[in-house]
Amino acid sequence: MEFDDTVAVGILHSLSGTMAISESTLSEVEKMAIGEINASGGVTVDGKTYEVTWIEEDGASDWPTFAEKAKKLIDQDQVPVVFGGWTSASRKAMLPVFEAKDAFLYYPIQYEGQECSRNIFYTGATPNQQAEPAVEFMFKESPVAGKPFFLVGSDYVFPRTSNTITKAQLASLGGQVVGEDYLPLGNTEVAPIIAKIKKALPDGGAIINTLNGDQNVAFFKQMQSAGLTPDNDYYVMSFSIAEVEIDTIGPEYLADHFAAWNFFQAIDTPASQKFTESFKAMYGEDRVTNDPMESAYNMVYLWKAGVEKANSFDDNLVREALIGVTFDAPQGPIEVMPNHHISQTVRIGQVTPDGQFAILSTSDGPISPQAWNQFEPSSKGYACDWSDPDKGEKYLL
Amino acid sequence: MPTPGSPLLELVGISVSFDGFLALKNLNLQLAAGELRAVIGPNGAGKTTFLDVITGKVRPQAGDVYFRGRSLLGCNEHQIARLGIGRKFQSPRVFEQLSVQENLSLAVSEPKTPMGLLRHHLTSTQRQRIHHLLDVVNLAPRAQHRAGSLSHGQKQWLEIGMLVVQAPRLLLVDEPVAGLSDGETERTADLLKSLAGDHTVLVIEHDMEFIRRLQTRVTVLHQGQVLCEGSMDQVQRDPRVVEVYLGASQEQQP
Amino acid sequence: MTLFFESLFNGVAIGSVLLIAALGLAIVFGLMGVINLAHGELMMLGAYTTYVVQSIFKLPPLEPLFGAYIFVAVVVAFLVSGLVGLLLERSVIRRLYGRPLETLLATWGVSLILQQFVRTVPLAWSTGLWLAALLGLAGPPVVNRLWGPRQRPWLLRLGSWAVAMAVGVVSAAWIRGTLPKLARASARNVDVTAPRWLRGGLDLGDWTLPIPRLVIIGLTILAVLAVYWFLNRSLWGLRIRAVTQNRAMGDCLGIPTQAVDALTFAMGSGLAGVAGVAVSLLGSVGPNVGGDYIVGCFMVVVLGGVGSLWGAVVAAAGIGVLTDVIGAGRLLEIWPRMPAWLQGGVEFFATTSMARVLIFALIVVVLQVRPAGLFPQRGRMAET
Amino acid sequence: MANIRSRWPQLLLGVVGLALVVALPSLVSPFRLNLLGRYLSLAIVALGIDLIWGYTGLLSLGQGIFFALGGYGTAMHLQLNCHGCSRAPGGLPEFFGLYGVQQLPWFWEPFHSPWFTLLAIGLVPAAVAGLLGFLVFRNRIKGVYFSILTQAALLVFFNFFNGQQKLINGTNGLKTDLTRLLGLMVGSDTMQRYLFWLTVLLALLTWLLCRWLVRGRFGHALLAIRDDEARLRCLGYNPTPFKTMVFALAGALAGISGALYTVQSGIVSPQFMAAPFSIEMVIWVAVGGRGTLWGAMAGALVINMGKSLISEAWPQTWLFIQGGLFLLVVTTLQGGVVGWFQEGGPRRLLGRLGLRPRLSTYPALALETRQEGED
Repeated sequence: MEFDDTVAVGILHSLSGTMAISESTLSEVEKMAIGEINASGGVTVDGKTYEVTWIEEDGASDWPTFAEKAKKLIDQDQVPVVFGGWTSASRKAMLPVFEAKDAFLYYPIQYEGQECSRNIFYTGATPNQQAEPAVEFMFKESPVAGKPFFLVGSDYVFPRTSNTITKAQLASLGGQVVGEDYLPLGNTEVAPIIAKIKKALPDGGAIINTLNGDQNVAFFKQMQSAGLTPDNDYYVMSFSIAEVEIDTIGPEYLADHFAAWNFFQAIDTPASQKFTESFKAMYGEDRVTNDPMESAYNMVYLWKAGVEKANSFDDNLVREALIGVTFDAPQGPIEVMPNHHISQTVRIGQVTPDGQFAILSTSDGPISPQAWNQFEPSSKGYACDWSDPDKGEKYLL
Repeated sequence: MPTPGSPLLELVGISVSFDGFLALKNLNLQLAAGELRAVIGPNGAGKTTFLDVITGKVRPQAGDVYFRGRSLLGCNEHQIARLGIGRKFQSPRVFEQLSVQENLSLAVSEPKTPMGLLRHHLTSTQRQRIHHLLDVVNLAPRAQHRAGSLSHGQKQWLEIGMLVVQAPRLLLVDEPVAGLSDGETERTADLLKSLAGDHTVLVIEHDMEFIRRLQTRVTVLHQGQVLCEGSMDQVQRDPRVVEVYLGASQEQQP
Repeated sequence: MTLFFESLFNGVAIGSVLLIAALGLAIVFGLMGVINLAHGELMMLGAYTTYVVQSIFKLPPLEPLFGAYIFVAVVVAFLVSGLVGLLLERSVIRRLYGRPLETLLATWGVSLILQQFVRTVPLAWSTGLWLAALLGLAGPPVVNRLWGPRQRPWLLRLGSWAVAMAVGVVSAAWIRGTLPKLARASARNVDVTAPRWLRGGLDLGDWTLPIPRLVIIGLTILAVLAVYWFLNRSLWGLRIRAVTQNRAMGDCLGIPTQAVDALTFAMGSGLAGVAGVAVSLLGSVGPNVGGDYIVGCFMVVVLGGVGSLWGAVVAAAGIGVLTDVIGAGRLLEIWPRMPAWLQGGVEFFATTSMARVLIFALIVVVLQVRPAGLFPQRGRMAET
Repeated sequence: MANIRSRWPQLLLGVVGLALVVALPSLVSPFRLNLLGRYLSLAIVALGIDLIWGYTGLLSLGQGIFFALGGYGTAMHLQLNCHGCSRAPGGLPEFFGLYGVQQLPWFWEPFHSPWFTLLAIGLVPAAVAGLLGFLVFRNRIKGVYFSILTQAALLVFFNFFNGQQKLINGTNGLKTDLTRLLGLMVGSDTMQRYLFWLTVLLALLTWLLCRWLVRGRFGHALLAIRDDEARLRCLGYNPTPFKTMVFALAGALAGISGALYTVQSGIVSPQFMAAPFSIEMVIWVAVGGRGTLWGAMAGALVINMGKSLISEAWPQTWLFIQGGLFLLVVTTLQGGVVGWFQEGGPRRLLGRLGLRPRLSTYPALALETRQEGED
């Protein structure tokens, strides 16, 4: 294929360190999407076709490094866009860099919300697109409906904030939270937490789990051996466990527990199957796809659509053009909303013994994202709208 | 305050044991001010342990050590050193990365605190002492050389120099002539003799010729106890000494 | 009363993981004065070994025996980590005896390399590699013992290395073929699934004892007894103790001190491998698993006193119980009518992370009273 | 007086260096300049490590604590005095809003004052180091024990800062890029240029301070502690205050270094207290040459540059390279690179390669000892 020119985008995930396990899959998917875009004619701007190439940097699971590498991609390599990040901490570290330099970051992970930067485009779920429906499901429809809740998470910002919201939500639903605990990052001794859960939920209940990476393994293994299993009415709803994680934890430990996502590999639509098949063809038959990967895949396509709509690579033009762009994603149709988040479909899945999810419920069509949470008192009544200069980051509805 | 005539150093009933092995047993010893005393004894007699007790490195299980009438038990090594007890170790221990002069200036410095070293320069008296000592121990030409580059004998002397430059009341000298040539041994003996009087000197040594040259009172240690005391001739004639010493030396000396 | 036993059990359970992880470290540190910062990575190798053994036991001919794979894994992990330890001692540590700080830094370098090694070398190939190294090293002595000394030792050595390489390559290729999961290098964690009998809990009325914890406690007791027996009752143990106390004298008495060093280090490393099997039952297995445990191990060694097996046992149990009592907020249950100001403080520390902070502070306090640990070794050489 | 002639090259070097420093911001891109400034600030912590390890023989694996404390102090001040930043209710720094904190934690209060902050950057780390050091050294804990304890202390601080979201924003850390200092945005190119110069100046001053310390009798006492502490005690020295003081000083230097590093990288986070970072600091010194001040500084600069460049090109290989460097330096290059040059390494290497006849005659040896005597 002949291109008139090339455009290099920035990819910034952890390729080394603890987060490399998860983040490297995003980098793989983004490269796959770029390959697909090139195969179908690249990006067209002003009648010229551009081949998309990439400059990849390693965030090394270290937040300051993310900030440094973001500076490098913007200043040194002058990329028009950066796809990157996973942890909230890495996003928070990069945010001032992108704001100071008025550049644009595309961030693919479901997160705690309470943020709405002009210089970030969020393609993951906000709490009302994942956590809130999940908690509502546990409280109303799950096998432990009506029973008390225990919240457990890793000790950093996403679990803490997410649990603050969950507590506010359960209070308004009339549910009961009987305890919460946080495991420091890098610590896998979960025995004290399990002892607390056992004490707080003597007759079973719902456990909302926002543990991170490796810690899930220890948690589920020891939950099972302590007898806190679905058979005994202990059901865990996890916000960070997708197909990739099941693969490394082992379905034996996870079977019958729940997760909430926008995308599951098990979604039975042509777009979804094509996505999974392309990925397997490129990276190996035994690989699986999951929600963060789908989200990363979407954001590359949304960027292309935004650029072509703006007819320019310029950040500020793309930023405006992006709002209202739609894409037929593997999860179903999505649309970019004025608050730099996207509307998405919400699904609840239950882990099956073969390491996949059985989809139990699907929302009626895409749900609009709320950057500012409506259960949390400090942000209640606020919204974000970048299409209107008078509203911006945070305005009262 | 020590009364005149009372001993400078007094060990009373010292016992030390390591894991059940009694290194010192009820050891008693007195040293008068200005005295030069030699201590001999076969290997394992407890000579070095006895110095360790005085300098605070080893705490005895029983007994007490008095220096100028004051108990040393409970004092740290550096406190004891500051009271005026200097020690030369068995194998020469000098600071090999420092030059000869730097070794001596560390020893002569006063007060020996971080701020003392940073704030005060060496006084002219202190510098004179260093120069004098460099001449005495014959190291003036090598003053700027690293101590590590000195020969064994020169290190021995440097260490003695470091002791003397502090002007301690009591010098504890552990095997000062081990590995020295005859000439050097002779000079060392003369040096120690010249120090006695102004200082009190306690010498531990294996070399009988050297001890004889010191012409002084000798204490024989055996199995952690004082076996006998007297002049070299007296001691050598004592049958007990002959028995333990010669007997032991036949077995143990290589 | 249940509270007391539950707390005790939890504490002992946490402590036993610490102890089994720290045991090898304590031996190497206590006997050789070597701080091995790659100890955690040797554990990681043990955990990966468990994964490989488990994967092989999932294949049809062995599948009925799956429930027993863990026993095989313990032995193989001991051999693999011991072998790596042996190579490490021969190549690096040996040059650094008497320079503990340098050893510490060098072993940190080794730990980085081992971490990156499991990320970049597919498990199939590394399995082949360790197998080949094991056969190549063990071949000549075994042949000599079975059929008497050979006439041309170099030929034997050459032959055994050739056979070893062939076996290594063939087995690596076979694993690549039959277990595609092991064929590709990956920075991702792997799933070690305990056999079914090891996954549940033992029900005692309203109290459940997790079986993996019981097994680890058992394994730890066994390991401690084995180490005790080895050091105090066997010939090599006698030699090790002799060399520890006086190396020069040991040399003079004809004790092969170099072999003693190598053996001690290999044994400590092998124990790390066994610890790796144990932790794979509890948590994740990945390149970073070593880092999670190493500082805890050091705390046990420092608190217990160098070279004291008994000290390590008490320290591990103590830290374990404290972790549980503080971290799970049990103080409030033990003493429900605590004054309010104290209650605030207790709650502040009643999280796992703050419990760690407090325990470290306590260790520093203990060291003020007993600088050489709880059970220091006494002796003439104690302080120089 | 004959020395003046031999000083010419040094003087020339100084002038060229100064010109380079002044001109550098217009020669390289802001990004590279920023990197250089950050690495230069790391040279300051390296100097501190050289003091305690290279000269005094105390291997601290916990310098990250003091480094981060300096960084946090700066960032707290900047966050409090951030005019025009978005704020949480009550005018608190924004992140407090995430956790519903209404009241500024007490220990933030004094950081409103710039003078207090400037003092705290050095004194808080020094006080923490001094206290920890005193407790440890008093009991004659040294060698690997000391290293392990510092590493454990590091872990404790890491846990504490990571876990205390409501007090200090936990894992996320504190950001400075969008804050203002003296009316300029900290992340702006102009401010970064000033910060670069400030870093050069402070690095130079630190170097002079360390040089003054190690050349005098104080430095000799440190070497004596390293080589034979028991002997020094018997000379009437108490090593504890020396060690405590030098450890506290190294802590202060780490704090200053952390403060400079934070404003130039735009964020301070508990990651600064992660174990690997603190051990890396030791490698810089080891590779550069411990016991030589230049070596420590050069090691920090060169290794970090190398890390940046290598990880841009091959992100996966850095750990291998780092591990290898460790082994190489520890097993064969004990004096580090600078030490290797000083000990005549290049000549030996050439000799070994057969490129130059070996000089092992008496005049050569004499020459060598004389050189030793001179420096």
